[in-house]
Amino acid sequence: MSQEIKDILQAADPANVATINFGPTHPSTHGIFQNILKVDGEKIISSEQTVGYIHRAFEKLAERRPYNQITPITDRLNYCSSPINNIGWEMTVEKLIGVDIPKRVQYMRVIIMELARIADHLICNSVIGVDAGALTSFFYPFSEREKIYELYEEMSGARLTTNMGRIGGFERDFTPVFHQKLQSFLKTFPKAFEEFDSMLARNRIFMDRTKGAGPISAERALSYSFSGPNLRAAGIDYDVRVMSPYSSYEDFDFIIPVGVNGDTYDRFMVRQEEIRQSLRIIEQAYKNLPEGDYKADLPDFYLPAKSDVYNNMEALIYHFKIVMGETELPVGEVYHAVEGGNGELGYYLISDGGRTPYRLQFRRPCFIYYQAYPEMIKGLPISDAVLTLSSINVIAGELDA
Amino acid sequence: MDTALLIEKSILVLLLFLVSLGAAAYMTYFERKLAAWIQDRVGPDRAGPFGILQPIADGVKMFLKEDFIPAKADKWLFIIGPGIAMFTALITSAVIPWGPKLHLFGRDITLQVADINIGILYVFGVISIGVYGIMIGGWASNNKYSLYGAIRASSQMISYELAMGVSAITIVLLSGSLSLNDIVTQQSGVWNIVYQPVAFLIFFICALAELNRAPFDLPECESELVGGYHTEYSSMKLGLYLFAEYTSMFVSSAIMSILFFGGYNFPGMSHFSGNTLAMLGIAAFAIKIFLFIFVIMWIRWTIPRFRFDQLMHLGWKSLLPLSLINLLVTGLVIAFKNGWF
Amino acid sequence: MEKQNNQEYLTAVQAAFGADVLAHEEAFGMLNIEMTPSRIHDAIQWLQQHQDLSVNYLTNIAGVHYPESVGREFAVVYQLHSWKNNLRLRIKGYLPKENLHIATITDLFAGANWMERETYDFFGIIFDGHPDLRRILNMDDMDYFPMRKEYVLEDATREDKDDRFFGRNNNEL
Amino acid sequence: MGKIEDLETINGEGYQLTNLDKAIALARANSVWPLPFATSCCGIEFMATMGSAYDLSRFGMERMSFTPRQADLLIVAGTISKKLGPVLKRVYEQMAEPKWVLSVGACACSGGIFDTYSVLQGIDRIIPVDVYVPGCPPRPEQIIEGVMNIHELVKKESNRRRYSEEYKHLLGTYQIEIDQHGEAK
Repeated sequence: MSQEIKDILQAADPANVATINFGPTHPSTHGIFQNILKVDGEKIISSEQTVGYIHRAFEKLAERRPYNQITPITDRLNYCSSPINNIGWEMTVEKLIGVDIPKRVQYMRVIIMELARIADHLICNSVIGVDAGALTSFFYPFSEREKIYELYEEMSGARLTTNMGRIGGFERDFTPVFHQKLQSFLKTFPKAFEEFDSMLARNRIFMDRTKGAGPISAERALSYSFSGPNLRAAGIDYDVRVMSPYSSYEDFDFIIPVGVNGDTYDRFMVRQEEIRQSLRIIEQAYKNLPEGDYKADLPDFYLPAKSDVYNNMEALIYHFKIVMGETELPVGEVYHAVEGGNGELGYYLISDGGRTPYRLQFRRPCFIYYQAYPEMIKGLPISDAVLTLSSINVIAGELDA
Repeated sequence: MDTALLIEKSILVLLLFLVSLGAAAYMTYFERKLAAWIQDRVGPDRAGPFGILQPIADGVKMFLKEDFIPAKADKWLFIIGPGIAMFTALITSAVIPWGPKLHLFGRDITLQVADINIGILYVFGVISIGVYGIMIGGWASNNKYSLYGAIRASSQMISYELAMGVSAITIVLLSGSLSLNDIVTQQSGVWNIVYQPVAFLIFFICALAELNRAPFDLPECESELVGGYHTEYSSMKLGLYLFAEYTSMFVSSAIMSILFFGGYNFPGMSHFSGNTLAMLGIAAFAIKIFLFIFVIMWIRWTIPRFRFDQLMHLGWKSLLPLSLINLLVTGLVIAFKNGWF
Repeated sequence: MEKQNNQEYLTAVQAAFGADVLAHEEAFGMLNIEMTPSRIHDAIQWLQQHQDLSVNYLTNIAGVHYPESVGREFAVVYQLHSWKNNLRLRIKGYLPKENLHIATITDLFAGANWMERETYDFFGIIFDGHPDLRRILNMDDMDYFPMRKEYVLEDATREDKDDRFFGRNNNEL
Repeated sequence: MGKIEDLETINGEGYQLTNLDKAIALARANSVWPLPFATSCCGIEFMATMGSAYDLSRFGMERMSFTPRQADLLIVAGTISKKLGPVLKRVYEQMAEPKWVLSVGACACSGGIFDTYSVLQGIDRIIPVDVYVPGCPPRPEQIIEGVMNIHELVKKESNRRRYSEEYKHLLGTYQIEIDQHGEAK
């Protein structure tokens, strides 16, 4: 906190303090959460958050559902990048049952997850633009996002909540149309993305607006257990993909962009650079995509093909066992983390061998770092609070579980 | 004052009123289409062919929407606010010379409601009343967001009127008259923009701020203040605010064309005379106005908005000194030319 | 390599806290240490400040309800991460249902604030010394702790669903 | 034709009035300003609907009113929890008549897959809904279809409906009272 801001805070006369209800349905919250701001003029003196407006009891729900039916719940955590959540959950179960996943599946997962990361960051950054007043910056990336949705549709049939992947692999292989669309995406996306980038990244007004808005120091970010782009914007290069690689991330060459001040501009730029790095990863993974099966040999967990179920006794038994949740599971506690759109998305699973998890806790990065928001906006104008909120990318579904 | 003049002026006033309102209504349509074009979309196209009935649909809907006055609002001020905004936006156009003299029914008709010799002063006077509409409306709503919008609007307008006024004075220095008609007539050769590019830039930026248009749309910025000063307004009261905004945009485009781009003058106008000249003059003026409106909208859909302190910073620390220096330089040059030293 | 690290951590913690380390196991490559609940705060503080062990990151805090194990019905699980050694560590404390008190670690990690509030909200575990222990996700006037096993998933007061038709019996659970 | 009595009664609508009604309804249908009450996943699909590929602006709906006073259509997209229910009801009450409600997504329609202690099982328990759009989340095409159904409703609606006893009764069933000015208390 600079001396200037400290002076302002001290000078605040209680008679001049106004209370503003910032949310739950304020246009800039993009989701539903409430901030009660105490302001002196335009300067924020303190704020109080209320969350839980779309609490949906994911963890309780997960205790009632067989493992393969939990994937749809994970979709709705961070719905901007649901495939990462799906695949993260599947990898947690795979870790519990201890299975080797074919290299091809791992590479396919990397491609899908990085596509999801691009989609996630595009939403966040375009919304920063909207909150800064540049409405057009929302429409360009959204046209590109539609192409990612089309790729999802090829893989799963759904656009947003994809329920993509199965325990042990994918529901289907990359289709010819997927190949074609991915190739054209890789060709056209960089140009469109740089167009978007040139709209904001070096725009004088945008830079003035975002620099110094909602800064957080590396120490505080660490103490608040930040993760993902927000932590990296503060200058710490912690990335689960590198720290504890999963799904063959160690095979790929990419850099972790870091910021310096942890302010809105750094967060924006870190996300922009991560999109470029994700593209690089996709290109590498796609170029080196190994031959092989699109699923692991895992009859206990992977549903057999429908035609087999009708004609083959063994397949029918497996089908029955999987659907009825009769599969035997190891007892144990697993923690598995993936680098979600917003940071370390962890699954802490306690299995008692039953058909449903005994306890499943989601480590939701949004929930953990959103508590730092009052500290980040203290002493700043309301306009900066708006930008800070959109730049830390709080996704209500992930926040409230 | 003879009866014919009275009739002539009445018709002119009525015409002007309708043109301003019609222009404002269709500017909303144009803005939506332009935004759609910039954003790679289609824009309104369901209401009538190409959606040209869209403004009418909006208008009818707003007229018949429930008229709502919040329980704790100051009722009278709440009603007066939009009225003031609309009134001031409309009466500014009274001093604008819309074209050369028209010769009809054996009379020379001046296409100007009132050629008062202090035209510029009148314009500034009226514009500075305009802010009261927003201030009163925002305050009377008894809503914090509205109040913030009102405060922002008033301080923004006061700050930018200074630089705007100073840059207009340079034009007055050049032409030696406060009458808008004189200023236009003097530009029949070279337009003022050639002598005063800096003053034009300052004036244009300030005009954006006065109009509450992006990047200076802080009084109503959606992402921070929900609706700003008109958060609590519904139905036609909101409609009046929106109308006022677009009408002011129309009028200030006209004023900018008059002060810097020769008003109804156009290159090669010496080849024409009489009513042809008048018609072409009106057309040239309309085209200039249209281009200004286009640029203003273009800016809105491209650039992010300022933060409040940055806005103040720009107004007081950059534009005002710059306009003062410009005024000083202009004054010195004119003094040298007149051989006062 | 990782295994050895786990062993080193365990040895160090055992050396420092001796009898307070009640049990330990290694599950899926991750070290689990069960400790006396009252000593967990000190242990985490010690781990955080230790030069070599340097456990600098709080991953999450989870509550677990074991209604059947008498005297240790509730568990509080702290998952920690040492970036220096890239090692994850789990510290557990079991609480009896009569005395759900444990010391807060908000003084060590600012991020623990909401994690503890969430655990309180779901399980009713009281973190002593927490600056603002209120419900966070649920409504303030909720009168039970929904993640405890005895409470049903659905709204218990709803009448449009007859549990018998869904093959369920609320009394059993 | 032939029902002269209707022209003279106070409650009936004459020929001119009916046509005026139609014109007004047509105008209203072409200028439905939405208030997006987007809470979760469906909100992102609603954003996609606003985007260039689907473009709600064709219907004159790109002017979003985040303040309830100016909105005609409340688009509830996403899960509404019990904690949020009162907020939603308040937003609905603050909207000026005539107003319509579009419930987007399984959660808003019925609670969806979240049959849990914290989720409101359908927003029609607290506010009246005009059109339901199923799906989890619905595709933008579905949302547009829902919007077009709203347009149809708006076109058919009589100008007098909002003053009728039936309407008051409908709101009464949701404990929303109207005073004589037609304002929700």
